[in-house]
Amino acid sequence: MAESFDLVRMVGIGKRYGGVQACHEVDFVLGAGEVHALLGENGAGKSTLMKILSGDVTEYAGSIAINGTPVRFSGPTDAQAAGIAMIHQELDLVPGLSVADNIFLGRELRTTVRTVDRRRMEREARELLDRSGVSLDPRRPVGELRVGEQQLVTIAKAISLDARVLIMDEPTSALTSSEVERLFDVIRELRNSGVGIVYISHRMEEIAKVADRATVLRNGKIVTSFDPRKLSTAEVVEAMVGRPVQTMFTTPDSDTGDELLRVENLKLKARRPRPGRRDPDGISLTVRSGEIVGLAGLLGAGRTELLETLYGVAPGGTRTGRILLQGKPIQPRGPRQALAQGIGFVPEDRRASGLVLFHSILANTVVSSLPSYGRLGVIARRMERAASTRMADRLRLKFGRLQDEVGTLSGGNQQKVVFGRMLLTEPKLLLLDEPTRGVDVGAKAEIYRLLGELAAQGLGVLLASSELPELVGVCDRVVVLRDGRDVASFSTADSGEGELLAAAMGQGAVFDEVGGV
Amino acid sequence: GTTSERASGGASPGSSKSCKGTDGKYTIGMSQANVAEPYRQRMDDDIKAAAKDVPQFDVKFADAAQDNAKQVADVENYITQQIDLLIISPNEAKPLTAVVKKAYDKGIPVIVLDRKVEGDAYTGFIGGDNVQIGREAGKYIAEKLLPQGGNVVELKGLAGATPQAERHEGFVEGIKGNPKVKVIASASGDWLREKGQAQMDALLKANPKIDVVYSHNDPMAEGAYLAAKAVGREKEMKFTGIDALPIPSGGIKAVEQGRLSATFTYPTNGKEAIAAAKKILVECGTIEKTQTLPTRLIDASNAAKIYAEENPTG
Amino acid sequence: MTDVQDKVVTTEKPSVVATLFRFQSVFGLIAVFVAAIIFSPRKNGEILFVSADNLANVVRAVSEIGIIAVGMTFVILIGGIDLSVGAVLGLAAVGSAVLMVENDWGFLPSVVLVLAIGLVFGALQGVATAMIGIQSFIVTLAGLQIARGLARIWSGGQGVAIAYGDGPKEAPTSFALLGERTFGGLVPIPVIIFAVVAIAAVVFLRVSAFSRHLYAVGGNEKAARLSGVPVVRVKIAVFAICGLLASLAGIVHAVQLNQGSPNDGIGYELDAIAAVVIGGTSLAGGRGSVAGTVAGALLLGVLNNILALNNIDSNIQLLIKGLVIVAAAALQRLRPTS
Amino acid sequence: MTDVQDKVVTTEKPSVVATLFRFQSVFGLIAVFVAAIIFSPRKNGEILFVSADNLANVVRAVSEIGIIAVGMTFVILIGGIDLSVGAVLGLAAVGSAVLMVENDWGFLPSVVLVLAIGLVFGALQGVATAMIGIQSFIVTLAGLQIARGLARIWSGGQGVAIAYGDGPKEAPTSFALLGERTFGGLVPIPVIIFAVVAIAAVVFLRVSAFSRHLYAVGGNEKAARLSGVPVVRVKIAVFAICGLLASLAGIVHAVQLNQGSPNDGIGYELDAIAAVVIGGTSLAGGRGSVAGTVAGALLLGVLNNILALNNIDSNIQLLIKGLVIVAAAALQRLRPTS
Ligand SMILES: Nc1ncnc2c1ncn2[C@@H]1O[C@H](COP(=O)(O)OP(=O)(O)OP(=O)(O)O)[C@@H](O)[C@H]1O
Ligand SMILES: Nc1ncnc2c1ncn2[C@@H]1O[C@H](COP(=O)(O)OP(=O)(O)OP(=O)(O)O)[C@@H](O)[C@H]1O
Ligand SMILES: [Mg+2]
Ligand SMILES: [Mg+2]
Repeated sequence: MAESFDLVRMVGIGKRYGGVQACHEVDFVLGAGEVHALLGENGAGKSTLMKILSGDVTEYAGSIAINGTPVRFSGPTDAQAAGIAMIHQELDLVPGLSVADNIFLGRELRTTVRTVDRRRMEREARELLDRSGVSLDPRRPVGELRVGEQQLVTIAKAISLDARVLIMDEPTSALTSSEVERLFDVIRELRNSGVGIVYISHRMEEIAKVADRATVLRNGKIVTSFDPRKLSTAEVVEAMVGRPVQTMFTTPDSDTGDELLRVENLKLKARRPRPGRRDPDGISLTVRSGEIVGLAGLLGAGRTELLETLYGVAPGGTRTGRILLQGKPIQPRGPRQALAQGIGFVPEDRRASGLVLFHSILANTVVSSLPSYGRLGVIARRMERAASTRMADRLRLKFGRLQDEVGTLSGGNQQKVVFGRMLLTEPKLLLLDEPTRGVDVGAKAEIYRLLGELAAQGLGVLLASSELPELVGVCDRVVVLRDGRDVASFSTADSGEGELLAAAMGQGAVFDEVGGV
Repeated sequence: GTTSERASGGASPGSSKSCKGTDGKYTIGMSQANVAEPYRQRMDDDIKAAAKDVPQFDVKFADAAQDNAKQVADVENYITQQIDLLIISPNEAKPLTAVVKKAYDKGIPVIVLDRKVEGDAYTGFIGGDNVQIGREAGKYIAEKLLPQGGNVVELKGLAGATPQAERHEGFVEGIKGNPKVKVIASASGDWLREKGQAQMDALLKANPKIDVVYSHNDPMAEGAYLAAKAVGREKEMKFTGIDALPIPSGGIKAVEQGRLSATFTYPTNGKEAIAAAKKILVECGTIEKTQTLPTRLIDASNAAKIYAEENPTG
Repeated sequence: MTDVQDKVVTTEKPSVVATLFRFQSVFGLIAVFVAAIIFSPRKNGEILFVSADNLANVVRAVSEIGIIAVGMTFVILIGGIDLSVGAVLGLAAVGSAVLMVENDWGFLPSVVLVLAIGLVFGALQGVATAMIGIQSFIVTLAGLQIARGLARIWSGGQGVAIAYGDGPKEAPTSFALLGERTFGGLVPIPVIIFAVVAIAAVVFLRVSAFSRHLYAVGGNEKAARLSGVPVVRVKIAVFAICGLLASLAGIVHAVQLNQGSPNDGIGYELDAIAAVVIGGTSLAGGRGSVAGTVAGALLLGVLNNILALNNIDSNIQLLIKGLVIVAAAALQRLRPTS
Repeated sequence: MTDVQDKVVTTEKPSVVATLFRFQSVFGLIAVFVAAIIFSPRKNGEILFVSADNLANVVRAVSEIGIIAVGMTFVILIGGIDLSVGAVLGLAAVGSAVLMVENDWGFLPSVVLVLAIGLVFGALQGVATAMIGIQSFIVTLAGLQIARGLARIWSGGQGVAIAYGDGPKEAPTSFALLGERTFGGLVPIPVIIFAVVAIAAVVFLRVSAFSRHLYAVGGNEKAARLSGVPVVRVKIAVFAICGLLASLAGIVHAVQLNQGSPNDGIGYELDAIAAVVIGGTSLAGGRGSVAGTVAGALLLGVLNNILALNNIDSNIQLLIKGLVIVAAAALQRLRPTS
């Protein structure tokens, strides 16, 4: 490892948002050739601190020095000029522009006559993407890409900046393990060439793998700094949360009941196929009441599309095969019908598809269950508040007042609001798509605990996740999808992450067309 | 306009009440329907110019922008301001009748210009006669331009506007005398120059032989001329308009410069309105209930002379 | 329209400032009102602007725009826009006149049919927006032309005068009542209709489940749909309500002007939108209030009135009104937000 | 408003269907064109609609709206809207006439000043939108009134006639050339101006870095800012371009009609927006093309022409135009996207 000197030195950084102290007296040092993990619960101030460093947030207290020179950026462009690049947590890409245009946005490559050199941009974009391990056509519009693919584009974009300091704010939240491995290779390469990297993630297992040093933030203050390779995950988690977290994953006993959902050879042929979409192409599986069934697969395996099809929000087309709910065949037509039948759905992207960020916590929690709080279309405010308060207590939601805008909550707490909304509809079957993306370990543990509780009460859960430890830890059974087909089914009691991954990648997997138990 | 069944509303505002003689100071409110029409803008300008010569008068202007409701509000605001006399050029008759009566009943003398309101709750009306103008235009075309007969196209004003209907009606009467004059097509140019041009583009295309274009106003006639000129056919036909505004972009100049064969004055009555106001307020006299001003034919022979007469300063 | 938006407000303690800003459209109104008093012409010591019948005139003059603007608020709250309201007003004015005068229909059937036409017209625009997915700007731009064309055809192109009486070709005198004044000849009935509509809308938005759906659709349509909100139905209903209210305004218009003309209401859509936006409703949808819209409409009414009372030249009026609209909108931007 | 666009091509396997849909605004145009041929009146066996001079007329008639619509496309691409273009056209028409006729300025200084006025007016609206953050709908609604007021004041309320010659109170004959026809008297100069503007815009959007920034601002403003795109500058520039083009259209208007009137261009903004949207540009910003806009403008022009050639009643014309606009917009929705 290269000799460390203070590539970045942040001293006494403070930032307030109204009544929230996002950062307080934070000192942070990053050396060249160092991978520095930044840890902390949702809302701890990690992103804020890094937005200050990358010139996104320009009003703050304290001082920053790069290589010993004090700097004060007036915008992201300044920071980029000083060699600082950031991969933002929320994927900030322009949907209408191509991958190549997005990568070079703001610093387009020019020809000798100052026009945009499209061909060179495309070539260089392809090289960058290859380097981060995806083969994407650089001419495709970003709006058509999957969340995970978009994340890879943002990574390629950040790498292309040839920065001395690279900030990665949850770069892997939508990636599966094979893409994560490729990313780590890139990170190691960059580290060896002397780049300083800040790595933010809620996936504890990744920290020990890539980070040289880790700093933990809690409530905007630094609590500790350590060498992650010397601490166990449990100790790291305790440092973050401030108390020991006993069981990360619930180990539900397979005390399952009757068959709740049965999917038989489900196929969807979209009327207007969209490139990159992987509609179900022969999926069979079952979920019993009280059972949590996982959906595993690589990026683009078709997990999201399966859940969307079951909830009735997939694009129009011809559906073949059978879907039975409690033994009766159903034709999913849309959210209203699904909710009426007792099927709830928590979408993958809570900001885009889950919440009205500028509406209150209250309004967001009750929107799916409004008719139950009054009659004749008039809402009884007391009932509504009571229901919302009940749900907030049950989920241990961290919030100020129910009238606060949901957008001011931390990511994990926002996720709980979407979750709680579905619970208020009292579903029999919950379809969860990456429900813990970007959620901190403490909140994850609570969500798992809650899933366990609900399952014990007879709820069935179909849980799509890219995090193998989560699938293995939380589910009773995991169905592996590949290319829109179910290719394997494991009981978590006797299989591990390795086998899941192998099946997902199609290496020596057991071919089990029937799926079911 | 029609006359309503209602009995005339009480005593007419005595000139005795509003008249304070030569020593008085008078605020006159002029409620204009829409200054976006050149004719009505000229009416305002004429009133302004005429009022300059009456030192006792202070004239205020309001523009209703073609909205009846706005014009009602304008008149109400004048009532609130307790003006001494109201001049109104109504956007439409019926909607303004009630508020004009309200002003009149409050003792404010009312001079109605161009378009009548219903009933007789006003002091005097001064206007032109659109049917008469249409008739004159028809006769001119039938007798002077096309004594041997020929094909006429008619460019109408905005569908639904009263002058449009009347200028059409009069025209039909006017050409009756010469059965060889045929109206082969008509189109609506909404009073606008560019609309007249666009409609004429199509009419020229669809009709290989056109002898005269009868346009309900000068701007549309000018537009039609431009359209014909664009395809090199402006010499094949004659153009007539109506309004004859004595302004540089008006019809008199167009006749003088040879683009239009003739146009017919539609008097703005601005001068006459101020004269009437002076009679009522300053001279404590009475005015005729209805004063209809005749139209005048403007052709190459008299255009320059009349333009100069109407614009004494420039 | 993605012009900057106020995304997230921190609300730990709702400061006095924040509370003030919640009502800032009312403050704009008060500011203009005070300015109106100061700049009002006086006659014999009386401030003309605040005289009872002038104030009654001000409110009467805004009642039609106000009624339309309430419906427009709904449409804008779901992130749409309705450019057809002025034309629908014209259609309804023509309809009232033709049915009662030319067809000798009674008061009730005429009014019901006219309201139903507005409702259906609005609903059809809602269908085109919600089900076919055409942007409402375009749907209602086309709707504007269609409604205007229908009004012209129905009326024969001419304004249809309304005379009252029991004879043939006369409208029932009960209809004339809508144009009268009450409470000692001071409060025009149109003002009362506007007030009733506004209060009903405020209460409706406060207590109904439907209103939650409406705000949700405007806030994040995708999220609303996934949450089980009947998005299509909400949209259709909102456009239908807006059409209904435009129709109601058309009836009020006809009775106030004693005629129904196919050219009634030209350009009213822009006034209504201005009232809504000055009232603090975001064109991006999802936030705003009817109370703000009412304040916005009154602000515009007071402004028009004071400019007219001072006989400001109509061209200068255009400049002043443009600047005040920008200033009022800029005031909205002063909210304490990120 | 999530229509996906022809800006970027999907290249996994560009299916025939996808390729067809890329050009669907052109297909709408072709459909209307074919319909026009079918319904065209004939004289002596000649199909009047397709005669050379009729087609030249069609294009000449849309050239002003077309020039404006190109600028409008830019504004809509960044997620804004510009309602002031019609009024700016009027202001520019008045300006050209007053400067050259009343002030006896030369051709070049007049044109330069008029274009500069449009540019500055647009830029100021851009400043209000980008720097104060007022929604562009409101800024330009106010701008409309202000420009109209200025035009009225500048012209004294009346149209200013343009006579050509070398004497005083006459415009230079060089100016008249702009209204002429060339290529054997067939192609009007305004058409050539429109074509040059459109081609320049298409090329500009294709090759310039600025165009990437423009799409980015409209597609995801925050992403654009974080990538170092000068968002404020882009917005101001776009409104300035739109004002400049509206001004240019005003000059063309004045020369075609031999006068500059303060009432020129009323309602043109809606025609221009219709052309843009029919051309497939999303009002939500970030997606669309100038080529589509040109097709949209021509579609509207052909439609107007064929209705006029057939002497369709003007009220029925309103209905037909409304329905065709909806149909053309609905066609946009058929694309294979969500
Ligand atoms: N724009 C903003 N306006 C108001 N409050 C904000 C804003 N951005 C962040 N905050 C608040 O600042 C605090 C720190 O937020 P930050 O995004 O830095 O947390 P984080 O550590 O990145 O959390 P996560 O792990 O969920 O990403 C939170 O309480 C958050 O609500
Ligand atoms: N071409 C496309 N255009 C628009 N949206 C698309 C397209 N392809 C995929 N999507 C959307 O992307 C989402 C699926 O991508 P997602 O990011 O969920 O993939 P993933 O979770 O990595 O893989 P999986 O398919 O296994 O869930 C869905 O919401 C789908 O509607
Ligand atoms: Mg964060
Ligand atoms: Mg997924």
